[in-house]
Order: sequence, then structure tokens, then C-alpha cells
Amino acid sequence: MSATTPRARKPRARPKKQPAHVPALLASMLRIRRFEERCVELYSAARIRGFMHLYIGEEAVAVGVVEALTDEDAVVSTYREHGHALARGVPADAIMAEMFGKATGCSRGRGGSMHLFDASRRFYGGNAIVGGGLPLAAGLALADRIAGRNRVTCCFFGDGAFAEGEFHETANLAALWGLPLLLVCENNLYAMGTALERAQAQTDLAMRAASYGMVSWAVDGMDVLAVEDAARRAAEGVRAGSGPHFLEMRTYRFRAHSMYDPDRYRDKAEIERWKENDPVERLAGRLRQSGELTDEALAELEQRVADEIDAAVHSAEQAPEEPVEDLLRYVTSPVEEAS
Amino acid sequence: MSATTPRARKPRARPKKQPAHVPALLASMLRIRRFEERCVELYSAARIRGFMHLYIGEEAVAVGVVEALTDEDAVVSTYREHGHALARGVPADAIMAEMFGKATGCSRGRGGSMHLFDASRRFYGGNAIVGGGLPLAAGLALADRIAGRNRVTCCFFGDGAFAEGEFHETANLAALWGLPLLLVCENNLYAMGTALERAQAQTDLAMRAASYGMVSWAVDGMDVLAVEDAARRAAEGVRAGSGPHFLEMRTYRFRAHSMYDPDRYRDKAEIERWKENDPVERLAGRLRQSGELTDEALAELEQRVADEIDAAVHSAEQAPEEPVEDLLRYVTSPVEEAS
Amino acid sequence: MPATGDPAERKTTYREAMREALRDALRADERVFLMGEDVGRYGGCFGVSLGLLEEFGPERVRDAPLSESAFVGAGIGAALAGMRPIVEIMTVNFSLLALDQILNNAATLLHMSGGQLPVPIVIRMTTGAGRQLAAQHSHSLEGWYAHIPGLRVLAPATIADARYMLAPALADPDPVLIFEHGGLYNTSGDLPADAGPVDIDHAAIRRPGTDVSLITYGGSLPKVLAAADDLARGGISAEVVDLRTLRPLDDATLAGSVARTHRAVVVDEGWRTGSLAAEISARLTENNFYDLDAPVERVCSAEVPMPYARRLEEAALPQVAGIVAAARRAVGPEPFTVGAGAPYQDGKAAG
Amino acid sequence: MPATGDPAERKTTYREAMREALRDALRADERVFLMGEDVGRYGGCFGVSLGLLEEFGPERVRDAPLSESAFVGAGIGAALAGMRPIVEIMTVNFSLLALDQILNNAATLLHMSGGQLPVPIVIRMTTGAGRQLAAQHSHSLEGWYAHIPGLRVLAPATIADARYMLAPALADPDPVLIFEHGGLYNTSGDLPADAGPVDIDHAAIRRPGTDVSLITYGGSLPKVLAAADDLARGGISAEVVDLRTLRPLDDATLAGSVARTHRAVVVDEGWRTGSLAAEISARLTENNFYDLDAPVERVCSAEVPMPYARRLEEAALPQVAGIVAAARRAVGPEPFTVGAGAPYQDGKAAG
Ligand SMILES: Cc1ncc(C[n+]2csc(CCOP(=O)(O)OP(=O)(O)O)c2C)c(N)n1
Ligand SMILES: Cc1ncc(C[n+]2csc(CCOP(=O)(O)OP(=O)(O)O)c2C)c(N)n1
Ligand SMILES: [Mg+2]
Ligand SMILES: [Mg+2]
Repeated sequence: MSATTPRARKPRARPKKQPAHVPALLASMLRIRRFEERCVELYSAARIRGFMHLYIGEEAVAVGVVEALTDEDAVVSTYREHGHALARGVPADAIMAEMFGKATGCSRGRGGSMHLFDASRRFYGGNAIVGGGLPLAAGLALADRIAGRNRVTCCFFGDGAFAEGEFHETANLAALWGLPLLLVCENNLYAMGTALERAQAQTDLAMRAASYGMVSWAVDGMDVLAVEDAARRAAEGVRAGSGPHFLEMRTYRFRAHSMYDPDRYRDKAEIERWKENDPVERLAGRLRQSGELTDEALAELEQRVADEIDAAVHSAEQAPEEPVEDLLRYVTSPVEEAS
Repeated sequence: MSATTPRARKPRARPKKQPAHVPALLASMLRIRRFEERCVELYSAARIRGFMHLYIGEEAVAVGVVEALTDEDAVVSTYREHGHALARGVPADAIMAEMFGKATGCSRGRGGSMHLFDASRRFYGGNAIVGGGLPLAAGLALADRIAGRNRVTCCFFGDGAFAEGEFHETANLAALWGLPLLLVCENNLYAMGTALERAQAQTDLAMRAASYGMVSWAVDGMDVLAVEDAARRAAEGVRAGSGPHFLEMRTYRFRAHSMYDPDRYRDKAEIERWKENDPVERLAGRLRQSGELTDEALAELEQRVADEIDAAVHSAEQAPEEPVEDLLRYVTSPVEEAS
Repeated sequence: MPATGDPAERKTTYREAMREALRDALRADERVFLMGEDVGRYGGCFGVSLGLLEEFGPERVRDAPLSESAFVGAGIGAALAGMRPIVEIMTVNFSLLALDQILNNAATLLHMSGGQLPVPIVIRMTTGAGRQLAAQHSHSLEGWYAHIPGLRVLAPATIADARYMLAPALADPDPVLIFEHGGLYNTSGDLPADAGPVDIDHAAIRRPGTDVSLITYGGSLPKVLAAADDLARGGISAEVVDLRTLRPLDDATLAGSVARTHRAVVVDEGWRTGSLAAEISARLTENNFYDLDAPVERVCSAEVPMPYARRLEEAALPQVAGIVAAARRAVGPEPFTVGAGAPYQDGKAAG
Repeated sequence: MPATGDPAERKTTYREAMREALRDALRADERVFLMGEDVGRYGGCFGVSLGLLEEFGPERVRDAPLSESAFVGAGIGAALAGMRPIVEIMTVNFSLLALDQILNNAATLLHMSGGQLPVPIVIRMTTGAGRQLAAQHSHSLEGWYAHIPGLRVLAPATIADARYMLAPALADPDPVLIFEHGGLYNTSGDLPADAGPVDIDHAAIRRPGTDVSLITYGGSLPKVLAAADDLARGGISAEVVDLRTLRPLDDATLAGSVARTHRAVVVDEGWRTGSLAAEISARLTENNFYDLDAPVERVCSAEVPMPYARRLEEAALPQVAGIVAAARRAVGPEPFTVGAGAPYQDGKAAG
């Protein structure tokens, strides 16, 4: 891990919304933003291939939620997971190398943008089947329950996943068994080209989740402090043994669904309206107003982020590819480990 | 169809709970009860094979609900569907022959107890995958919606099916699209050996269904008149275009899950308590009290039912088997029909 | 074939051909409707149905929520009620979520009901790898589906088949699955103006030959044709058979070809073990045992969840060089030199 | 074998053997737990886990709601977190609802994560027909599962294998599927007191022979052994190979057997087209082309959703007479008379 990479922290003793850590939240969001902006360039240059889904606009969710987790907690994510991975502390260079398909990638080039993994940080990926990570997350939580470990498993998923049977089966299972699960629904109002109201009979997802008997809140997902606060309370509830908690993060993606998406299904004015609520600018503005962020500090931060990303790109470019002879490696575990 | 088989009727103009049709409800329930009691004997004698699930105790649900449907409506059922099929007017002899595996069976011996079909009565079976009939029913309803036909599709399923993703996907689809669907959940408190409270985080299923924005009621499923009333109102709502309706029928199976089930998971006292609420005896008692049912009339009814069942068994015994040469028939449609 | 200016032919893409087929079907029969995720406003995840919502409206070009089991099952139910639904599953990868409906209802109801309930549904989905979409978006499971009695399974490989296979599929009273290889959508070529409906009971010989039968379908056809060119340059005359219909298989055409050539190579993008190629190999053994001068060769995908990295993905998939090498092995060392074949390119190392 | 009084052997049933294996596993390793529908209070839908709830409690013998996708996925997640879950799916028929989790997660995570995430889960399910359970309860899809890279697929056919296959399955760091044929649970026989863990890398030769190799697994093994007896009476010496492990296949044992006998019959309860039998036939062609004196025969199920009626179901399934007939065909007309074989009994008419 490069020295400049911020790591997820243990919950602090000091009171929340303490200004002291807020600049770090800004840094984390900005880093995700700039990282993905670079990804767009690299995709256009065909250095990154396959499907790529950007998180731009939603950074407050990943940063705020991960802030509320400890290193021992687990994170399960989706195909739109650059932000989750970066916030969780997966090194930028390992992610970049992965998207370059290199041997130094966090999935050794097998996964690409949609399948980032980092077992050492309990980052369980990177799932490209909508809803597919939910049962998995319930199982991670179940293992903790059985073993009596006081850990939280946090599962990110989209509003689209709410329509999948997997969500409902998992929600019921988790509530029934009181699993230590934090369900974070990133409601960005669209599943690909399908607006929430054309996918859900009832669009109040937090209320729907509450019908399972889970604690369930809707949160302004464009406000990282609100996100962090809700996530911290929910994580506390989970840790205290009151079973799964559900957070509906009301957010928006500023970009198209994927690099293939011509984005014909949304009103441009709608996008602009949401951009006025840009989570990065919003927090930066707040800090600026309170005098906690100077132009110089911001410029310095931008530089630091740019340097890290430059370094990540550079090292990804230099990195070796996996040898073709290793094609069949990792299909099954090496034999010496088997009985 | 044998002359003695009652057919489902169109909704009558006369006011509901009119005593006049109540004896027919009793007859229909009694017929299902006696039919299945005979099935038990025949199963012990190995004339019926495979899995067989009895409806004894739940007769009020099938009889009351089907009473509220017209011949044009459709019914989708489960593997516990003798009652639904009989109430819908599938001839007893065709059902019996099916369970004998005979060519005259309502599925030509291919289906057995779990797969009764009768296209002429829009009885779409007989589905042995828990929850598997739900999407199908939504599709039947969708076809009516698209074609502008004012028909109801009624889908029976159990409390167990409520845990399957299929239920939730279907409920959302139906509510979202306003499909003319009547969802009848037969909550008999157990899915095989699993009690509802060990399967559902929230056991108030009607409330849960309401969270989809469907009209949704819980009904005393041991009272055929209550069932009929609720079903009639719900069907009216569906016909009036207010989208899917959900009925939670609170009922109980007096017998084990299937003929293989030693029924070790239920309290005998619980079973006895529910038997005090036997839907057949309850209605018979009521009619007796009001003087509408005499001993002679009941004896005559019993005789009529016994005769019908005797005849069904006799004809099933005499009926031919499908020739083994026809094994591959019906895997695909006959070629002349193709393109 | 270069554009000849022949008015009976015009240049189009596989994607447009599929779209025209859909438009035709929607125009021709009001029982037909298209349903799936993002088929309407988005225009189809691969752009196939772009513009159809505008022409036919949201009842007939129906966007569905992310509920594969429910909307595929709803298609089956609608078919039971007399409609002719075309259900699109974005890709075969997600079809697993609807497999219970496909196997236990669509494929089974006709038989289970003793002939009462035919299910005239068409289910389309994208299949295949080759675009660096990694393990969860690169399956080729059409061979699996071809295992299921009661289904017909089609794989249009050419622009003409993309254009003219849907009509006979809709005319079939039983469920039909259509697999469209994602790598084909952008291919372009000449389309005969009215070729008439494709004969979906028979395989097509795309190139006659005498020395070896190259049997394939779908997205592998272009590679196999390229291999045949290559072989021809080396003096080997390869016959290319495009299965078109993966179930039921056209045994007669296969047996006839192998009876002439005495050697067969089956090229199939599915994982090797349990592949459709295995079935074809087994059938050729059964039907042509004494015709065969060499073991039937299979060129399949390596048995690995598809990796993202380009070189690894390429190595995992059947490629022209591997097909050529397999054909050369089948034909024998004389008078040709056996090509070495890049590692894994014939997928065999996965055995 | 009659009970000999040998203290090292005792009579038991397949069901009890499985139960003992489960009990052993739960006792031996606290990371092991059993999860599935009705595994606890009900005792397992086929009675396999009866009594385990009482011994191990509801945390370790965990009843799950009817949510196949969620609880199988939860098993996978628990395995990622260091547990050793044994997940029971009542029957393979319902496993379709969990297939996405099995294929896209269990089988794929290790590779997709570049080796970081092994998934040490065991998933057990009942398979097969023969009890008049009709089309939705009689599938034999284990051959399908054997198509998936990253999985190991086991089919215990004997009481000893039922007893001693679970331990090595649990020791495997990767996902293992165990298919228990429903027709075997009531079979009884002698169990060696401590046979030690089964070698799950190798097929077992259940009966040596010289004239023809009968290759099978699971619920078909008893039929094949009966067929071998019958053949022996007619002077044909059949070698019976029990695959035991359907993935990865033990090519060496298969090839070795056929190299000796020169003829092979594969008996497999799956539908014929795309069956595991097809894969074996293809491999034998590849590995033993010049050894084979006759085409590899397949005796599979007829390609029909399993009918309920007894005679139809019997006709749809592989039966002793059909196996004998196929073996006779393979061996050739001399010096034996070719049996006619009851209609469809070899499942071939479905082709
Ligand atoms: C089961 C499944 N169906 C369809 C897809 C194709 N697909 C990928 S992302 C997506 C939209 C998901 O929307 P949502 O859950 O809201 O997440 P978002 O992309 O908005 O973050 C779709 C339809 C898929 N990957 N998996
Ligand atoms: C998908 C699926 N999983 C499991 C089963 C086995 N099974 C058959 S019936 C049943 C219980 C269903 O309970 P419920 O839905 O309440 O209906 P009931 O039997 O009580 O009428 C189970 C577990 C099945 N048939 N299908
Ligand atoms: Mg979304
Ligand atoms: Mg129930």
C-alpha cells in the first residue's frame, strides 16, 4: 500500500462531526473523483477495457459509510465499486493495475473494473450480478454471529437490486436471524435506463425495508456528514446486537450507467439539478466557509491526489501481465492445500 | 365431466351470504374432504404413488375463493391442489385417474397428484416448485391486461412461498403494472416442518404484502363465508382495475405435510385446537342450527359424494394406461402445428 | 462479399437485422410483445431494440424491473394465455436467475399437462465472451440449455439468420431460446432482401469441403470460416457446418458431412467438459464410428471463469490458430505439417 | 454380502451412513455447520439429518426459510469468512433457484479474486428419479454441474462412499457438490468400520472385467452391477467403473479400463443430449480412439420431463435390460445373441 493511501479508521472516541476528521473525508471523496476522471481518459485511450461504471456523484456514500467501519468489518460491493474500494483502503495502484489487466492488480488482472478484491482489507468485491452480493454478505455476517465475533458486514447495492428476489430473501434471512449486517442501498434513482418509479411499485425503499422489521432510514446521500452519522449509528446498532440495519442513501450518478451508455433516458436538467448538490463541492464549500479550507490547502490536496493517481497509472503501465501459462491458475486451490 | 360435478359459477346477482348457495359450499367442501380421505386409503394401498399433499382442514379456502371467480377467470395452484382442482370443477374422475397414472387422467398420467391441469377450465396446475406458479400467474394476468380482457387470475400459494424471491418479484411486478391478479396466500402456519415464525422475520403477511401498495387483507380461512366474502370483494377490486389484491388466508392443515411426513414438529394439542375450527363441521353446524340442514339432507349429501368418489375410483381403475410407445409425446407440440 | 449494387441485397449489421426482425414481428402479429430489462427507453442493453418503444408503445415494448425470474415467468404465463411474448434477458449470465422458470415451467408444462398447455414463448439473450467483460459476463451456456427437452435452442450466426430466424421461432408452438453472441452485433454484411424464414430444423453448410468437417455455431462461425481460409491456403479443404439450431440437433447433416470428410472438429465457445461439442462428438461416434479416420477434435473454451485481462481472455477462447491446429491434427501429419498451436488455444489444457 | 459377524463391518443404510458422516463432521470441526430447509426440526426432507438438531443445537443445524438463493449464498459467504458450511438443498430441482450463487459466486470467486478467496463449502442435494415424483422432482442435473470450472462434483453410490466422502469434501478448500440419489437412501449393506476417507480424485472399479467397460455413477450403479451379473451369466465379462467424482473426471482410470476392454457403455440418468455420458464418450474417443472396437454406447434417460405414471417413468429411465442390450451391442453379435431391448429402455429413442 502506498504511503499516501488513507486507510479506513476505527471509530474514534471523539464526538462525531468533529471538524478534525472532516478534511480527511473531503480528501477521500476528491481522491475517488479524480481517480475516476482519470479512468475515463484511460478508457478512451483503451487502456481500460470491458464494462466500467463510474461512481462520480455518489462519493459521499462510500466515504461516509466506510468511515463508520473498522478494519475488522467486511465490505461487499457491486460492479460500481471503485469508490468503495478506494474508501476501504484498497491501494489506488492495485486498482489501476487491475483495470489495466496487470499481474499487480488487486485481482491479478482476472477481475477488471467490476471485480476488485482485497481479502486483507476484508473487501469481498466486486459483484457484477445485480443483487448477487447480498446473500454472500448475509453469510459473512452469519459466520460472525456463529463465531461470536462483534463485526459488521456492510453490503452496498443499488435501487435496481431492490427488485431482485435475492434482496428480499436476504433481508428476511438477516432480520429473522438477527445478523450483523449493514445494508446500504445506493438509491441513485436509476437502474441503467430504468427510473425507480418504473421499477418499483412503492418507491420509498426505506419504508419497504422496514416491513422486514429492520431498523431502516433514508439518508441524504449527497452529504457525507449525514451519511457518516447515519452509518455510524446504524453500525452501532448492529454491533449492539439489534440485527440488520438498512440505509437508503438518496444519491445520483452524474455520469451515464457505463461507458457504453448514451444516457438517453434522463433529463439533462435533472442531472444539472443534482450536480448543484455535488457532494465534493458541498463539503469543500462548507469547509471554506468555516475557514477550515484555504485555497492553498485545496491546491495542495489536489496535487497530492494527482500525484498518487499519476503514480498509480505509471506503476500500472510498468507492471507485468500475468503469463498466459497461468491461465488455469486459481480455478481451484493449489493441490498442496487440499487434504 | 360427470353430471354430479358442481361447476364454478359466475358471480350471482343476489346479495352475498345469501343462504341459498351456502349448502352448495358445504357440499363442495365435504366433497373435497371425502375425496382426500379416499386418497389416503388408495395411497396406503399403493394405487396412488409419488408425493401427495392433502388439503384436509383448508377446504374453506379453495371453495370460498373459487366461488368468487367466473369460468373466464384463471387459477394457478400448487402441489397441494386437489381442493383447488375439485372446487374449480375439474372432474373427480379425471383427478383420480391422474393419480392412478392413467390415460384418462386430467394430465394423461404425466402429472400425478402434484400436477393436475385442466385447460378447458383455465386451471393452470399444479406447480411443485414452491413459488413457481407466481410469475406464471402474473403473466396470465398481463395477457389479459394487454388484450383488454376483464378477467381475474387467481394464484394460490403457501406461507412458505412468501420467503421465496419469486413472491417478491411477482408482487412488485403485479403492483407496478396494476395486473388483474388475486394473490391468495394459504397461511397454514407451516412450510413442511418449519413454523412461520421460524421462516419469516415479520409474520403478518398481509401487512407485508400491503407494503407493495396492494390492497391486502387477512381472512379467517376456516370460515368459508368469510373467505368467499373477502374473495368476492377482492375480485371485484381486481375487475374494477385497482390492480392486484392480496388475501392472507389463515388456515391450518390437519394432516402431515405429505404422506412421507411423520409430523414430528407440531404440537398435537395445537392440531386439536385447530380441528375444533374444522371448516366443514363449522358450516354444517351453522346450517344445522338455522334449520337449513337436516340429518337426512346431510346423509343424502354424504351418499352423493360417496357415490361420485366410488365412481371416480372405479373408472380410474378401469381406465387404460398410456402406451409406453407414447413416452415422448407432448415433449414438443405435434409437428403439423409448428410454423 | 463486396456490395454489388444488387437491389436485392443491402448492407446492414447484425444488430439492425435483429431489430428489423423484431419490428416485423411486432407489426405482423398483435399478440407479439417484447419484454425485458431496458428494452424500451434505454433501447436494449446492446441497442437492439432502439426505436421500438417509440413505434409500438410501452405496452408492447415493456421495460421490466430487475426481476429475471418474475418477468421470464410472466412471459411464460402470457404465452399460456395466447400471447406471443418475446422476452429479452440481457445476457445468458443473468438467465440463471430465471432458469427455474425456463426449465420447470416453459420446457415442462406441455408434457406435464398431457399436451394441454403449449408455451409459445421466444426468449432472447446475449451470450459469449471476447470483450473483456470477465467471469460473470462471459458465459456461453447455450449448450447447457440444449440439454433441456421441450426447448428449441437457436444461435443465429449470420446477418441473414439474425434477420430471418425470429419469425420461425415465433411460429413454433413451443418455447424457443435465441442466443445472440455479443461479438456479432457490430458485424456487418449484405442482407438478401427477402430470404424467407430460416429453416430452423436444419444446419447450414457455410462452406463445402472434402477433408475435414468444422462444426460450429454462433459467435465462433467467423473464426471457423477464417480457419477454413487458412487451411485452404495450406491445401486442406474444410467443410464448415453451422449448427444454427442447437436443439434439436440436425444429425443427418452432421453425419452426412462427416461421412464425406471422415474427420471432424467441433468448435464451441462453451467450457470443454460437458460442452455441446461433447454431445456432437458422442453422436458422431455413434452415427459415424466407421466413417471416422481420426478422433473427433474439440476446440472449446479453457475451463476457467473468464479472466478480464486481454491476453488471458484470448488464450481462454477458441481462436483461429487453435482451430487450424486441431483440423491439421485430425487430417493427419501428411502431407501437411502439424502446427504447434499456442498454449491453451484449443482449450484442451483444461481437461 | 451377508453379514459375516466381522466386527469391522456392520449393517447400515445409505441414509444412516450419510447421517453418521454429518455427525462426525460436526463433532470434528466447530467451523462446520449444516444449513438448509427442514434440516433441523423436521430431520431433513429425506430424514438424513434426523437427531442432529438435538445433538448440535439450532446454530449448527440451522433451518432456513424457503429461500434457496439466499441461504446457499449465505453458505458461500460463511465459507469466505472461515466457516465450513454444509448446505443442503432439498433436491437438485430446487437448486436452480440457487444456481447463480453456485456458478457466479462459489465457483468463480477464487479465480476472480486472483486466488484470494477460496470457498470451502459443501453443498449436498438429492438427485434422480424412480419414485414417481414427476417432472419437477426428478431431474438428474449433476452432469450439468460437472460443466462448471471451480467446482468438484461427487456422487456417492455406495454405503461406504456415503459414509466416507464427506470428510474429504470438507477438507477440499474449494466448493464441493454432493449428489445423493433419492433411490439410494433406503439401500442397506455392510459398512467397513473405518474405511478412511474416500479418495475423491479417483474412480472406483466396482467389478473387474475384460469384455466391456460399464461406466456409471450414483443411483445407476446398482442397475449396472445387476446388468453385469446378467451379462456374466451370458458369458460376457463386464468391468464396472463407478466415477464417484463427476468433476474432475478421472481420465486415467477410464482410459485404462477401455484400453483393456476395448468397448464402453456409459450409463447416466441424465437426459441423453448434453449428458455427462456425452462428455465421457467424447473423452474416450479422444483418449482411446484406436483402442475402441465399437462405438461408445450411452444409456441415458429419455428426453422427456419425467412422467408420473409408473410404466412411463420406468420406460424413461435407464434399466438393467437396456444396459445389457447396449453392452451386447458393444461387444458384438458373436458369440452372443443380441437382446432386443424393451422400447426406449436405453433412452435412445429420444435422440
Ligand atoms: C442479475 C442482473 N441483471 C441485469 C444486469 C445488468 N445490469 C447491470 S447494472 C444494472 C442496473 C443496476 O441498477 P442499480 O442496482 O440501481 O445499481 P446502479 O447501477 O444504479 O448503481 C443492470 C440492469 C446484471 N448485471 N445482473
Ligand atoms: C423451491 C422449492 N423448495 C423446496 C421445495 C420442497 N417443499 C415442497 S412443499 C414445501 C413447503 C411449502 O410450504 P408452504 O408454501 O407453506 O405450502 P404448504 O405446503 O404449507 O401448503 C417445501 C419446502 C419445493 N417443492 N420447492
Ligand atoms: Mg441505481
Ligand atoms: Mg404452509
